[in-house]
Amino acid sequence: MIDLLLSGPEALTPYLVVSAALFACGVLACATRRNAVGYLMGIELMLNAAALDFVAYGRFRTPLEAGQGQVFALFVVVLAAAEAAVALALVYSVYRTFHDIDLEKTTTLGARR
Amino acid sequence: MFDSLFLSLFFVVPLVVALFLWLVPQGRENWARAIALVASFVPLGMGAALFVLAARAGRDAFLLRESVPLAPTLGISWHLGVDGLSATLLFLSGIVGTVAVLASFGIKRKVRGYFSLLLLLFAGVNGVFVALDMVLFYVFWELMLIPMFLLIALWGGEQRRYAALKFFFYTMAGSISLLVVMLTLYLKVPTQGVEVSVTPTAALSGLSVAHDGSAKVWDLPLFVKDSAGQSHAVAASVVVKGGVQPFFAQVPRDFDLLHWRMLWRFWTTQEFLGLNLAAFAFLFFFLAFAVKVPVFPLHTWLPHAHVQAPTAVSVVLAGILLKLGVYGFLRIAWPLFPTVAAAWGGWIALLGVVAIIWGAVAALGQTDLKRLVAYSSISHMGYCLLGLSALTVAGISGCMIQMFSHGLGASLLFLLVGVLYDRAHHREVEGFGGLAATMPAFTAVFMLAAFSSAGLPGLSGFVGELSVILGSIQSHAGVVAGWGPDAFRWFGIVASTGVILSAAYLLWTVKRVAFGPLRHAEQANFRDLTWHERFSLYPLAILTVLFGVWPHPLLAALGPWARDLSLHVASAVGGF
Amino acid sequence: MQTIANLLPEIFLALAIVFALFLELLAGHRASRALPWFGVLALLFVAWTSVRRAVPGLDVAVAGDVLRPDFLTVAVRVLACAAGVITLTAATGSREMERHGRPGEFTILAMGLVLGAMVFASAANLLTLYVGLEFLSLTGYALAGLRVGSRSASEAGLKYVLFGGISSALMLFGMSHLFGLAGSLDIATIGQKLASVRPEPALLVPLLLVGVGFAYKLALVPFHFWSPDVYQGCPRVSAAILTTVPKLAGFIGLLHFLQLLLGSGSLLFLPSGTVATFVAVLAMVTMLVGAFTALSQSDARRILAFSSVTNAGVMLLAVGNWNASSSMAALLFYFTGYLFANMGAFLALDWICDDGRDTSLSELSGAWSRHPYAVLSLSLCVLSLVGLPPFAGFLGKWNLLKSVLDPAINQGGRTAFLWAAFAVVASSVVLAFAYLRIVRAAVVSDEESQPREEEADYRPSGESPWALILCVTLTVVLGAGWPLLDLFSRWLMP
Amino acid sequence: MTTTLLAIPAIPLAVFLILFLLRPRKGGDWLAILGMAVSFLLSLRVAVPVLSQGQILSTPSLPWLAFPKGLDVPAFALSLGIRLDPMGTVMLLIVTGLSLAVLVYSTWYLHGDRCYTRFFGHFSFFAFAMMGIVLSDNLLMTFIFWELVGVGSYLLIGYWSDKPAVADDSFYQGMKAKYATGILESKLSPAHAQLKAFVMNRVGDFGFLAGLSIFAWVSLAGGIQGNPLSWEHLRLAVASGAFDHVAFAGLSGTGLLTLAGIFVFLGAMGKSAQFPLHTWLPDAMQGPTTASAIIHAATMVAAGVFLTARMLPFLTPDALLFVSWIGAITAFLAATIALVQWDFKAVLAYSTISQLGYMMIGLGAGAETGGYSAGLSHLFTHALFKCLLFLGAASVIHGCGNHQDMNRFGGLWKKMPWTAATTGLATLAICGLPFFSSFWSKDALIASALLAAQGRSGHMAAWLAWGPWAFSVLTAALTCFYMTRQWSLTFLGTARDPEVTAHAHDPWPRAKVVLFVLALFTFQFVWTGSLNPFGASSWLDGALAPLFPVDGVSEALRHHAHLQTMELSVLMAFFGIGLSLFLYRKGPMTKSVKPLWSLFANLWFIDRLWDLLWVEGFGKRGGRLVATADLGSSERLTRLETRPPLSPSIDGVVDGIARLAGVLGGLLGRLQNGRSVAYVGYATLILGLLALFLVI
Repeated sequence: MIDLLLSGPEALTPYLVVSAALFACGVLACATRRNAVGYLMGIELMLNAAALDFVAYGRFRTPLEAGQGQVFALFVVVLAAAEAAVALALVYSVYRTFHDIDLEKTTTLGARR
Repeated sequence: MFDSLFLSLFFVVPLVVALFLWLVPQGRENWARAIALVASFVPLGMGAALFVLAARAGRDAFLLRESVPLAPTLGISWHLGVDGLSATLLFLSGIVGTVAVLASFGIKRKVRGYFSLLLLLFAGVNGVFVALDMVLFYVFWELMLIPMFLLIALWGGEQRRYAALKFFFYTMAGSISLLVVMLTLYLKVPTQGVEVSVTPTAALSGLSVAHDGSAKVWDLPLFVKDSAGQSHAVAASVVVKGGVQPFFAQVPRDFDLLHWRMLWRFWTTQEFLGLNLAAFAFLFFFLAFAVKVPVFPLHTWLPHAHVQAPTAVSVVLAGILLKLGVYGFLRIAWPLFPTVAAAWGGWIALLGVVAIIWGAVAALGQTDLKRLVAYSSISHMGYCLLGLSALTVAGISGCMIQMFSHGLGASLLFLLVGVLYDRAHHREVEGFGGLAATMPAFTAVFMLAAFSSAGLPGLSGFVGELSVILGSIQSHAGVVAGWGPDAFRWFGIVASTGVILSAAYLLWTVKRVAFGPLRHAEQANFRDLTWHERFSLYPLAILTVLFGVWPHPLLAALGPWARDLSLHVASAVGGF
Repeated sequence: MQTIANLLPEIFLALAIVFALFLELLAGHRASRALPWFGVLALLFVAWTSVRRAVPGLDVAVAGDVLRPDFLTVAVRVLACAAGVITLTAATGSREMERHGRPGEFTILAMGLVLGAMVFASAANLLTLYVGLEFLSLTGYALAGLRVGSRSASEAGLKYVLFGGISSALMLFGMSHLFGLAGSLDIATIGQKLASVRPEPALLVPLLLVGVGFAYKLALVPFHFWSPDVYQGCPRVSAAILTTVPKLAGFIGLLHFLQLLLGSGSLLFLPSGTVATFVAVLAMVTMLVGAFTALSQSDARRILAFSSVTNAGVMLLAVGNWNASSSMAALLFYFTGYLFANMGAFLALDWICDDGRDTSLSELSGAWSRHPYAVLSLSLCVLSLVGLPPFAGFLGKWNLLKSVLDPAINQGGRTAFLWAAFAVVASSVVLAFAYLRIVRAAVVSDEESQPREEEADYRPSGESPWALILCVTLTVVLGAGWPLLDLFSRWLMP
Repeated sequence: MTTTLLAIPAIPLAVFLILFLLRPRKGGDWLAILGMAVSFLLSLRVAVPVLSQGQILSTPSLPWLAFPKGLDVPAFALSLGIRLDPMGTVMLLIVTGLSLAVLVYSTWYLHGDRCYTRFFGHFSFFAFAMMGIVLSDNLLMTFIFWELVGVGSYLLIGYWSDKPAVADDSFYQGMKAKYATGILESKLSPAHAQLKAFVMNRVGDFGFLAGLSIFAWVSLAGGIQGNPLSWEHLRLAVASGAFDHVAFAGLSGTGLLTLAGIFVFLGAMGKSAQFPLHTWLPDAMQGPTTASAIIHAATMVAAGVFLTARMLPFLTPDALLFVSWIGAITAFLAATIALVQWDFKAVLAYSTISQLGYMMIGLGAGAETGGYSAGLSHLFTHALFKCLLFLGAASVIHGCGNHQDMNRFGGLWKKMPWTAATTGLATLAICGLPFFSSFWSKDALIASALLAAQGRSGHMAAWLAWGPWAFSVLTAALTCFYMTRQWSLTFLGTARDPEVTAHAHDPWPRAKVVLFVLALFTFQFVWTGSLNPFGASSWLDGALAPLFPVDGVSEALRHHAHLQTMELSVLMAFFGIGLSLFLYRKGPMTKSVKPLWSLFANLWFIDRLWDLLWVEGFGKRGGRLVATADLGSSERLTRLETRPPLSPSIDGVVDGIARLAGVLGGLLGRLQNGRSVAYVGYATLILGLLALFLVI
């Protein structure tokens, strides 16, 4: 698949590499962060990686006037913002009830341990 | 239209009344009792009428039968029918049901709920007995599960939860396998209908004559193929003679049990998951029904359920519910898969014999009266299995008669245990002794019931066991099953040792409970049977004597059916 | 114009939401009390419009290629609206809601959820798919967290958001590469492209990532972990809608996705049979894991959560043969039964626990003596979920198994579905055990228990148990609905 | 005629029903007597044509368990019907007559007893059932009434069912200490005795049932239409060689017939208390003595012999040998046990067993040796004198305040001359002295045994056939010994225990009449019709002849055998009587041959063995074992609600499976630990693995 993606205008390649890197960072962040906000940051990174992909593909893989990729990227940005808003609200309410936003400490539900 | 409406009453009446009972105002429990009693009279009356009709007709045709399409695209039809077998069992369930309601008058807690659940249970039972469509059958089959579970779990003894759960899961597992196999069979029937060869015996019970004199089986025209492959209609007379073979019919794809029975040869030609479809389906049906019977290794839920259930529920359980398993064998497993039934007959009969002996010996070892009676039930249902797998007319009718008489006998015994429990509030055999002096009427009925269960001639218990043993010793099923000609003769002889064991444990119990000097002083003032105990006990006792002295009606109603099945299987396996 | 006509329901709903927002903002507290009723009216109207539009032959009309409303979509619209109506009605009666919740916001969010479901279910384009997903998710997060000052609610919301965020991100990443591969956002086009390119296993990875999005919405194993915590933690009324509407959207969305993607019959080098097998295996795992895990749970809502995992697995089987109309009918009917039974169960729990106790089994004991009717309806719904006749659950399961087994038995090569069918029955036995623990706790235990003392001003709630009554009635009525189902399948038969 | 035949059993049944259902305060006794008298007269009426012209009366048999008409079923058509032939007639007369006598006697014996009327009801039921056996025209009907007779005996043994076990009685404890061990081992409570009687009978009946089924099978296979079990059809089946065309357990033809015959004979062994099933009879003495007189002496126990006689045509030589050996062993065993009994009734009980053994010997000798008629004749004569003996016993026991221990009797002849005289006559009769009934019948028996032995020489294992004869001769002496011992200890000498015998007295006149009438039948001429004790053949032989013409053996040979036997047995009789009179001339002797004594006194340990294997071993231990293997220990059963312990039982296995599911659920539940990080970890891990799998 890699070669399939990297085939075509070589200008596309760096974008893909960057976005892949971003995505990896995001996954890592989610995997390592115990802090809710850090976690959300990771998600944002992944979203942005995807958005970057869309733009790049939109530029190099489709006729420019179609602009599907770019539009999609805009949607991503907007929705990411909305999601972040809701998420932060919830983080805040967790903070109000637990006085903490450490994911390990803010859990009461789940099987008895 | 009349037939299906009339037959629907069997379960509609209890169902409606069961719902209606919730409306009975708080504190008017007696209304609930009365209503339930009246409601239980309806199926009893209808069942008795049908039984009389069946006994007088003495043929293996359906007395009433009608199929109203319910969901054609799904192959479901409102197909109800009553023949000798169903009529007898409906009669039994009517009797036992009424008796159970009478015996429940002592219930004090949550009366309305109790009776409505009881009626719900009857609705399910009667529905199973009249349903000829597999889906209806299954729905009614499942309908019994929850009421029974709640009746045990809510009104039961101190360990009711365990018992109820055990009952639930055995039954659930059984019905689940029922679900699987029924869907499989249905889907195996090609949509555009399949050509099947109809053995005359299979046709015998469904043969009707179209206006042009041609033969129809269950409303499907019969035809034969000539050498050129052209099909021609057959005259009914030819079929009766069993002349030209084979007959063909276009069987539509639906859940109709009678159609499925015509497909018995088709099943054997199919494969499923690398198994022969007939074998697979028979196995699953057998498991599903064996749980209810209960067949030997699957029986352990029964003692728990009986011990924990309130008296009336035990009565229903032993009196009717156990019969449903055997009914399933008779109505579905054996007719649909005669070849498999014959081929596995040896093992099944062995299970029956083991159950007879095991149950009886286990009963010898019990100290709890109810558990003792439960094991006697297991032992007695063993006879049903043996007679059924013997595949002789005597054996099969013996199996059915045994069902009926065990229904009466076991109900009697459980009621009697209940009588004791009401007075002493325990069921330990050793906790009684010498009640004969204080409770003569009780003792008389107790002895009657014990003797009947012990297979005393002149009481109904004997008839079934006798013809099962006769049938098993006459049977050639051993040859087909590959167990040699002697197998079933030995089974018969071993089974007849049951008369020793049953006499031993039952009369020993009678002795310990009723005879000898009074063992517990406080029992000197036990009162003899109360009026509603008498009302529930005496009818059963009378019927026990009646059908013991004069079993002919039973055979008249059931014999033809047995003959049909026997011939069906015989011709399927190419004769014994 | 036809296009617009086909989207009328969505449009109406969107307008209604906006209007409700304004109401919420402008008119104060009193209005927000009335808002649920407004929502009910709006949803009823939307349902009515969509039914009115649902004439056979409608499904050819394509709305600018991004939405593809067909009869399934109509069904989704109606069912989603029904779920919304039920939830909102319940919300007006729920004591938890009136003490800790915010009826107005609840209404708006619920309507948003319904709208999201409509969009997601009829999406024919990656963009709409994603938008719909986010719509569903965002409203869902909010609904989950919508209980002021409650630890469990906010924790539930947070867990939901974290899990949802990850999965939607994964899905999006997958989408981006699909877009890159096919150079188009239209799912059908992507399908054709993928069928044409040189086969290579790695090409499946983006698809897998997109699948994650669905898996998370449907709470399929291994993406089910969030569901028990969320359902247990969030307000009970929210749970009622969260367990149903997103799943509905998810299933129909997935169905459409597969239909469009595999319209050409094969995916890359894979024959559609292989995909089906994969689905069957996934379904099997989901069912069994859900059922067995339910055994060890000690909270009614967690048990229900795992049961919904199991049920999702069962329904996934129907998705497994996506272009058989019979299995679509089966899926819809099953879901209808599941929807009412499940909502009924949660609403009944809401009613039983309205004196501030939680839904752990120990707390449920003796509920019979306090709320006999609520417990009765709880039991009925639960029995329907077990799949016992004469309830809707049984009919649904029966019909679904039939439609799944039919191709498996009559066309070869789908043995996986046979085993999956066995898994269905096995899991329903196991699940029945878990359910019985609820019934046992609520019904069988004798001890007469009184409402909590600390709830001094205890006043039995359910001035409007109509939602519950509706659910139970439908559960029972649909159970006897053979002719109905017959009609249904006749209607769907091409 | 049909109505008459039907009326004979119907009347006692009606009496029973009336007494059972209506429970009249008084007058029940006379109702029963009246009913019995009527059926006695009716039986006399039907007896005339049968015995004089030797014609056979029968009623059309009505279907009992038969298929409706019009169904061509090769199945079974079981029916009930009456068939009266000479031997049945004589038996019928004896049953009705003796029942009448005993009923009359009981009005005195049970006078004022608590449940006086019930006795007459149950008695009528018993009589009805007994007549059923006698009148039945097929094997199944015989079986049916066979069981009902068992019930009748069950009811009558348990007449005083609330009495405690006699063994608990302090008096008997004392006796036990005083005399040899085990003498009173088997003094069960009536309740226990009735149970034991019925179950032991069932052991035999199991064989009866199986044999019956085999016969039914074969005769159906032989193409018999109608009732396969009626006597004619059975004869037909055997004659037509139906047995040669079927096989079972490697047997066919004669072998199979033997097997079936022995199976049926098992039933007879049960009812007629043949070794090893005899142990129930002595315990059955717990019932009222008058009931014992009719049931356990005269009629019911004879039913086994009657059945064997009925089955005689179907019994092969081998089966007959088996029969006669069983009879011989029983006769000898019981006689030896009777030697050492101190209980008045026990002696009679064992003598009954021994005499029944005699009859079996006779039947075993086969028809052509005259054994058939001899066996039956002995059955009839024995019925009367044994009934008389029991009634005498009743009088003695009643007189001695319900004491039965002969040690405490003595010198009673002064106090109860009637009883002493009649009992004495009966004793002489049983001893088989000339001019007394048994002299004729028993000698005919022994003679036929001798003839059979001679006739069999040449067969394989011919020597086996001599055993029964030898035993029968030996037992003759023993019989005389213990009967004389009993009579002399009771009536001769001086009162050894005054307070027991103080108030002894003869019964009421009506009872005396009964004793007197019965005493008449102890004389031979009543039976043979001639005063000459030798030779003259009885009218009975004539009556029974048509069934089995006695032609197998030449007249000379038979005469010779009879003479030999007479000399021998008279010798034996005098020896036995003399010895016992000598030994017991002054009361019970104190020293004895210890080992033999204790062997006999312990009933050859047969009862003990049954108890050990059957009651304790199988019944109690086995029962408990199986119960545990099924549901687990009783301890488990008490803890069902709270995690019952897993036990190695069927039920335990089921629980184990459920437990496994629970464990699996627990493990999966662990994953659900509430840590969102972990959740995401699991999910992405699995996803990653899947993706990896796809890429590579």
